[in-house]
Amino acid sequence: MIAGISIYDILTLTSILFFIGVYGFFTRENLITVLMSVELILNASAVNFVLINTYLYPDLLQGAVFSIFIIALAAAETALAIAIIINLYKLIYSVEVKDTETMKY
Amino acid sequence: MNLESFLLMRSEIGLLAILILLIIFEIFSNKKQKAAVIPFALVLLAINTALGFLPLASGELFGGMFKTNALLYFFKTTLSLGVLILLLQSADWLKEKVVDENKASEFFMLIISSLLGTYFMISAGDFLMFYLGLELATLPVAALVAYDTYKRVSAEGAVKYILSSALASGAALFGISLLYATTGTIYFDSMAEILTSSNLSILAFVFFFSGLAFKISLAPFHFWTADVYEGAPINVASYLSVISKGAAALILMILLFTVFKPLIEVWHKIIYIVIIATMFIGNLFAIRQQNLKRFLAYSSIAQAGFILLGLMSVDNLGTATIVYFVAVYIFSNLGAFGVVQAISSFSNKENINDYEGLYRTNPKLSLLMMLALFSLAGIPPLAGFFGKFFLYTAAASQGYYILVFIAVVNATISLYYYLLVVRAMFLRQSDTAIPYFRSPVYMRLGLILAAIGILVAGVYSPIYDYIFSISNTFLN
Amino acid sequence: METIIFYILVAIIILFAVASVTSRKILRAVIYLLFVLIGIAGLYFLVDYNFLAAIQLTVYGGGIIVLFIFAVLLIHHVELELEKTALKKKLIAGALSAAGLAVTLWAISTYPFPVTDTYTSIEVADIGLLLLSYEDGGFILPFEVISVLLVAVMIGAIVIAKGKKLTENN
Amino acid sequence: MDFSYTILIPLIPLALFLILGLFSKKIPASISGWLGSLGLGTSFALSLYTAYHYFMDGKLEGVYQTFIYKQTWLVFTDKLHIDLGVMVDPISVMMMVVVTSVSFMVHLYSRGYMHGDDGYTRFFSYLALFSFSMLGLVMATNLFQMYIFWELVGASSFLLIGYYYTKPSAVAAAKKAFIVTRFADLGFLIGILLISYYTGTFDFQDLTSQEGMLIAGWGASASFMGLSVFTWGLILIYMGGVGKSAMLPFHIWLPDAMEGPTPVSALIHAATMVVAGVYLVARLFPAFYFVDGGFALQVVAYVGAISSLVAALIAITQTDIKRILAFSTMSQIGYMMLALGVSKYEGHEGLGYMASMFHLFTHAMFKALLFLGAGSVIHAVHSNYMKDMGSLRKYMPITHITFLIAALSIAGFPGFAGFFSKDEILVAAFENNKLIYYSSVLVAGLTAFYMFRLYFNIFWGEDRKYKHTPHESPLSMTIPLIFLAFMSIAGGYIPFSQFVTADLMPFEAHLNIPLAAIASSVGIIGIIIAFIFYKKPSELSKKFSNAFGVIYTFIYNKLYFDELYLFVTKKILFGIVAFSASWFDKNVVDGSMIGIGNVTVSVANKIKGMQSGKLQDYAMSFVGGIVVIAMVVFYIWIN
Amino acid sequence: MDILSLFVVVPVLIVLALSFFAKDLKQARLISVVGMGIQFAMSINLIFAYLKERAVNTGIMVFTKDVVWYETFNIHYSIGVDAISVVMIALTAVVLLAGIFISWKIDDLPKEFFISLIALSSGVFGFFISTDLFTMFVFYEIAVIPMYLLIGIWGSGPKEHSAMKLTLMLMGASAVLSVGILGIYFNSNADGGALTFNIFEIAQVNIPEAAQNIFFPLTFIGFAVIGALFPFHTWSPSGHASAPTAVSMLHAGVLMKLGGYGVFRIAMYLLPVGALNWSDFFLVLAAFGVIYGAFGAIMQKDLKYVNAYASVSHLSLVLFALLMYNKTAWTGAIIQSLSHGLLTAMFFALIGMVYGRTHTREITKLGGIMKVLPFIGAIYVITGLAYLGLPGFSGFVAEMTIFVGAFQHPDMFRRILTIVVVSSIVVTAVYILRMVGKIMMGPLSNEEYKDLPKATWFEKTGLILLLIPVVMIGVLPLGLSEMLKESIQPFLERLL
Repeated sequence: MIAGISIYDILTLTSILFFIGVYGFFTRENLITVLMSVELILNASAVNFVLINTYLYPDLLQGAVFSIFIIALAAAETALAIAIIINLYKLIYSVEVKDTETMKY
Repeated sequence: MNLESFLLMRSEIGLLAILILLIIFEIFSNKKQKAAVIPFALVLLAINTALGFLPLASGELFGGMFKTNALLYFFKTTLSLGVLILLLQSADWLKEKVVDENKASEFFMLIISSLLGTYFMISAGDFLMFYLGLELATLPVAALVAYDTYKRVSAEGAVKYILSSALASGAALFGISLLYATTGTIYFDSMAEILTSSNLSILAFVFFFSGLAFKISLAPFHFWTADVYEGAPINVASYLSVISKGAAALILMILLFTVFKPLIEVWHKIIYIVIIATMFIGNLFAIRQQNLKRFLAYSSIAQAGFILLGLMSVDNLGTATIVYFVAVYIFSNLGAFGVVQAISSFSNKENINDYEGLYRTNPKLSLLMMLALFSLAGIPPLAGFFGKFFLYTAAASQGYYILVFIAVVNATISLYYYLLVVRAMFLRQSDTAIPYFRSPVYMRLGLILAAIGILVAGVYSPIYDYIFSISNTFLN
Repeated sequence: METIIFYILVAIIILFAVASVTSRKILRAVIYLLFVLIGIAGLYFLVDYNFLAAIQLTVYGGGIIVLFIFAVLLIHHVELELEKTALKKKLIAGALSAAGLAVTLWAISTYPFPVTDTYTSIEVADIGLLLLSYEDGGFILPFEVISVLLVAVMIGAIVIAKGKKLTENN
Repeated sequence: MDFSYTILIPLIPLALFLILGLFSKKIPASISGWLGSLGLGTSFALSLYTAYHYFMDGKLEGVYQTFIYKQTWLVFTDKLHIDLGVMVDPISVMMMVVVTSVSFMVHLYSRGYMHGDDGYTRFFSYLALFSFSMLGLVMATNLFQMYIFWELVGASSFLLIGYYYTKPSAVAAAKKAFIVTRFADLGFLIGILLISYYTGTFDFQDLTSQEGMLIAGWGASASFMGLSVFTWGLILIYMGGVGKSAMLPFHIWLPDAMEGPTPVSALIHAATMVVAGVYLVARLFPAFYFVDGGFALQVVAYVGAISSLVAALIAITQTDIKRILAFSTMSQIGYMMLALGVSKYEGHEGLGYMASMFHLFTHAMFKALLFLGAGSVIHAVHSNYMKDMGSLRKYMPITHITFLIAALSIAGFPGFAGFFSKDEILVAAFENNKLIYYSSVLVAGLTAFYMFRLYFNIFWGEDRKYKHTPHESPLSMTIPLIFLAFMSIAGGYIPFSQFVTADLMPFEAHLNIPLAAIASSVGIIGIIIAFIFYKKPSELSKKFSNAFGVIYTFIYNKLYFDELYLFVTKKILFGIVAFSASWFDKNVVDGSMIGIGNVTVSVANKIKGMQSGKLQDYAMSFVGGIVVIAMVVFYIWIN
Repeated sequence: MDILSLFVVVPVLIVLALSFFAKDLKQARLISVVGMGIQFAMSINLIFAYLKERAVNTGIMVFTKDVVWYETFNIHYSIGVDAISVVMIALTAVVLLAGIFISWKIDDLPKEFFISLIALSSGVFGFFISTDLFTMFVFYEIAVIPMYLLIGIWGSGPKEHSAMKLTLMLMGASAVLSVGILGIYFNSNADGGALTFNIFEIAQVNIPEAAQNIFFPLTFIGFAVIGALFPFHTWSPSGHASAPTAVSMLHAGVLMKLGGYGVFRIAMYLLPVGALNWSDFFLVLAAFGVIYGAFGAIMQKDLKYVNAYASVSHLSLVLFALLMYNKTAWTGAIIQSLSHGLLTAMFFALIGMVYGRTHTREITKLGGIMKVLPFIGAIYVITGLAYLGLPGFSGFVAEMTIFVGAFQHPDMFRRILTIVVVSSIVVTAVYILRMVGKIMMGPLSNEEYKDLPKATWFEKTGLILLLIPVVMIGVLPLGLSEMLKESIQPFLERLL
């Protein structure tokens, strides 16, 4: 509970964060930066869980625990994604988004 | 909690055991013994699948985080059987291409762990388990998509898959967090009681739905499908199209029928639109494909639209028809992918043009391919016909005749492109036809199993009747 | 006081988030991301979820960001500038994100959240117990699952990494 | 009295047809000709016996009785069913005699005429088929049976006209004959449907009975354009008769039908099949007479009169001897029609009816004779055209004499059969319709003229330079000629009014001397003119025809009927209707079906850009999908 | 095994025998001809068995059997026959046997050819014996789909396109049909019973009129497309033109009859009110189709196209008669189905024989064939005459029954339509005679045709097999028509 801050403010913040991540995902030209945008998206949800838990349903710790798992998962996902991106780099020496367009239509 | 109730997780424990055994095998085997992992893993999985035919009680574990019942158990067994067939079909590819690179056992581990994730996902009793299951089902597959490490398309496909699925799971997660905000619980059962229709819960549902729609490849969340299937090794594409799609469809159905039942008015409308969009998009794109993997990708998108028809009937009928169709679909698609796999590993050819004159050189493979495609198209007496017809029945039972009409129109369009492949194989003659070859024994076994499924699952009615009889186990 | 800190944190999070997704210098973007993550950890501290904040800092700051930096270093020179994104793409992306945000905010603002005054701070021990409890409300099963997941992902990452460097193809 | 044996009369030819048709390859020509002749001879003998039997004993209280033997063949509704059977009454007995006698003669004749032909056996099987069908027609017990055999005679006519099937003109003629009569039969069929719908029966007895629905109830029936539907039905039925009997305007097939072998022309297109229309009207005479005040009968009369006049005029100008005979046939059938048309029902009033039947009988004999004689001539000179003939009397005495007898008979020369029957017709016309009477007298003169034009041109005139010297035909061909010549004289002395009358009661008919004198003098004038023009080669006829100029050409070209029909069928039906139907089908109907497919494929090609291969586009559509769905749902939700 | 199921089982067994034992053409055709001979004998036996059974059994269907298939949907494998099915089965057996004789010399993939043909036939037989909507639909689709391979592999001309068009249009129609069937199914409990697919149980129920009005056109069109209803007939000309001989025979001869049969057995029987409400509309389409098909046939250059359009015309007549709701017209419709089936099969067989020898089907290029091929020529002329409705052949009986029946309708509009339809007999005569006259008669068009091989014994056998029933029906129709009428009665009662 943060004094003077309502749940609406919190949710607004996380929504903004989420959509900044989305925006980044849309616009970044580099696969690694795209992945970074995903981190923002995941974080938005993590914050949501924690603060909703605190603000609205403090009796049970479901939200908080959930966010722990999210963090762990984000780490795993990132690791794998980076491995895959590096794998691509090994093949084409590029991690540009526009170089992943050989398959289409 | 005693051992007996713990054994409710028998399927999962089995898979976990296989996983551990595989790791042990990998650690203690020398380079020459690596190839033995193929029969080893297959036997293990076969045993696990066979165990799946033993009955199992229903119940909950871990405070409701894990649920099992006859339907889920049946479904898991079906998935296990599907994976077994798929692995049989991949054995040849593994032997020739993967063992040399010393990553055959990893292939099995990844597949098994993904299957385990699938199990946990459909057995989940809360959103956390669901989410973890989803990710466990997804992430190893991303690695598998990139398995052809020397192929650019494979790497590209993996990138697209992992990033798209990250976005999708992010969106789903955001949706779950909003659901949590409106209900204060992550348990399905309690959420079903609390959830009411409100702007936020609807929005949360849409976010959440998009994550699952991504897995099932529903339009407009389907775009990754074709590229990833094309890039991935064939068996991985096959896995994506049958196992992960089927499981996602099942859990979507379970969630819609239980947790989101209060929102039924809303999601019926959403599903209605999505079905139409998915079928048309899948079919229209499939028409002009040349690469068979891509072709089957779009075909599987269209099929996903059909699966959703069953959702229009929120009762036993809908459940049973979806489960039945997914089971049938698994066999049909495995048949089709299996043939593509067999031919590709012999000749490296994956285009429809390359199949011209195939019947005259490889009649049995062509025949199986035709059966599989006709089953997908819904031609009797193959299983797919029954599956589709029952789905129409489910939708029609709620009066959605226009939707059924659109579906049958799409079934006709789909017949067109399936016939294009049949045309290439049977009608055309070619001097450069793929010469006769004899598939290895695993492949043949895999194909035969799929063929049996295609031929028997429809005409032999007890299968459906059994599914129907167990299909109310999660509905109240 | 808390309000002010909160707003400062909000400012940090949003500004650096925006910077992180717009900066054309890749390493800087990573660092901006780190600031965002730290800001979020600050939020956790603010609501007394210290344990979470710690995890946030260690896993994210210590793990993920380092991973990113390694990746960047492996692939690029530190000073490498990214290509400029086309304006049209930016506009479309911006419009779409804004529309999504608008819908989300509207939906949130119309929802009557209950106001609760109860407040409980949590201890690390509580979370630990929860994670290992197999009773109602326990999280032992997810805990096990995520361990499998981590193993699987690890295997996956290794397998991909150990693919031969092929020079003959592509 | 039992007449059930009459069923054998048609069945013998049927059996012949089956034997000869199925084993046409196996049976040698020498046998098949004899077999056919024998069979028809038996039928002929049976018919004669039947006639004797019936006309002697068939009366009950002075009225000829009708004997019917039938079997249900097909049931349509409770009331409507087709029976097959035989009906023995005066006209059917008479027709049996006509058909079997001419058929028998033609069989005998063909043995010589067709000698050495490839399809000898086939020919005889067709003849047998025709005889069977024709006998079935005349013995029909009901309208539908008649229609069945009506179609069968059409088909056998088709086969026989197209007998020389490698000759394109023969094939064309056969097709034309079939299609034109088929079109007329359409009227027949619709007429049957109409009549049977309102009366609930096909049966001749019910239809012609005074108490029957048709005659007793026409006044109460629905009407259409001022006429009772029954009248329409009868007119439509008559349309079938018009087609078969080659009346205007459906006569165009008859001249072309001469492409068939000459014996066929004699049998089918002179003596028997073409009079089916007359027979049909006679069969339904009470209905024609009573319904709607005999309106339909008026139609019959005028169609007959006009046809007979037009045909006679055309006959004058033709040069192909068989065509001349064909137009002559048409003209004479017109005579029979008009006789029926002017007839009344009871007693002496029904003179026209009797006369028509009488003329039918005598005409069958002399016209068959004319055709067979012409066949004999053609056989000798291998040409159909008068310009290739002349002075044949020297070479073919028997043919010459018999032909002369027939010509005199048809010209109505006193004492010959045609004189008597024609006289009765003229009397009937005179008593009932003066206009028709005058036209008939004119036709009588024209007939005499063109017949003798023909006669003189063939047997007199210039001696042509024949490649092979013509010689008299063999005995097999001359015997029938002699028999028919005999009949062409003797036939006139049969007291027909004792046998065949409209109301089935015999009456006394007397020669009307003044009218007979007028008619025969007109005929003799015609003969004399022909004598002057054609006895010796002269330019007179040419000058004469030139004097008529356009009119001559117009008539010579048969009033351009063929061209008109050709225009309607080729240009309008084929060129416009059928062509546009097939165009429409290919381009519009099929085009739209294929179009659906093409549109689908082109849409598929248009939207391929959606799958751009760009990861971020996919992401945008992903998020866009969420936003759009959410907005749509909220829109629905808010409303 | 009951007498009816054997009709499905025997073809399946033959297919299996063919796929396992047949090595070459000789073995394949031997197995097929023996198998289909058995089937033919069974069908003859069925006729007599039926007559015998009918004397003691007054049910609508006899030889009924009912096995639960899908319990939850109440789907049964329920079978039974009445006179209509019996004659259709006999027709199928005859045409099929003749077709196998005609295909005696098929050289490309013979085994597969016979397998596809016989597999198709099992669908047809199954369709005719089913009394369960679902089972019927299953068999219907089984009967349609092998056509794609049959035309596509063994056809001629633009075979791929034709095969695709045919398959898609027919399967599209069956898709529409499936909606209709579902509509019927879900309204089959209107009177409070259980949902059922059983035709005779549904017939006890009064489906609400609103539902009937929606589902009748779907069901009707679904079936009528295969019955060549204008404007959905265009698959037929190109499909038939491209198909190999035996397939054209079977398709035009038997498969297209499924349409009329389905309309009769399902659309009209189960949705009588809808049928009455829609009858005028479809009647006009059918009547138009009769005339239109006939005119379409006139201008065709390809013999098979002529015959295909002729089939459109003749089968529209079947639909026309069915829409008249009159016992006589219905009897006529069924006889017409039979008659057209036999005659069109003969025509296709003959065209195939001519084509096989001259390698052309262009009317303009052929001429005087009768001179060199007397047997084929003679049968061709006979078939032509029978086709245009000459008495003594089945066509006449059928057409007259239809015309008389249709004309009995008290409604003026329908009688006028009947007259319009009747006039098609003239157009039929025109195109038939044009075709016969041009190709069989006249001078020989090409000197090369002088030495064409004469008809072989198997060709003769095939033709005679078909000709015999044509003549039998034509000469002695009474037994057949009475037998049919008896079976039609219950269906008629439902409508009136």
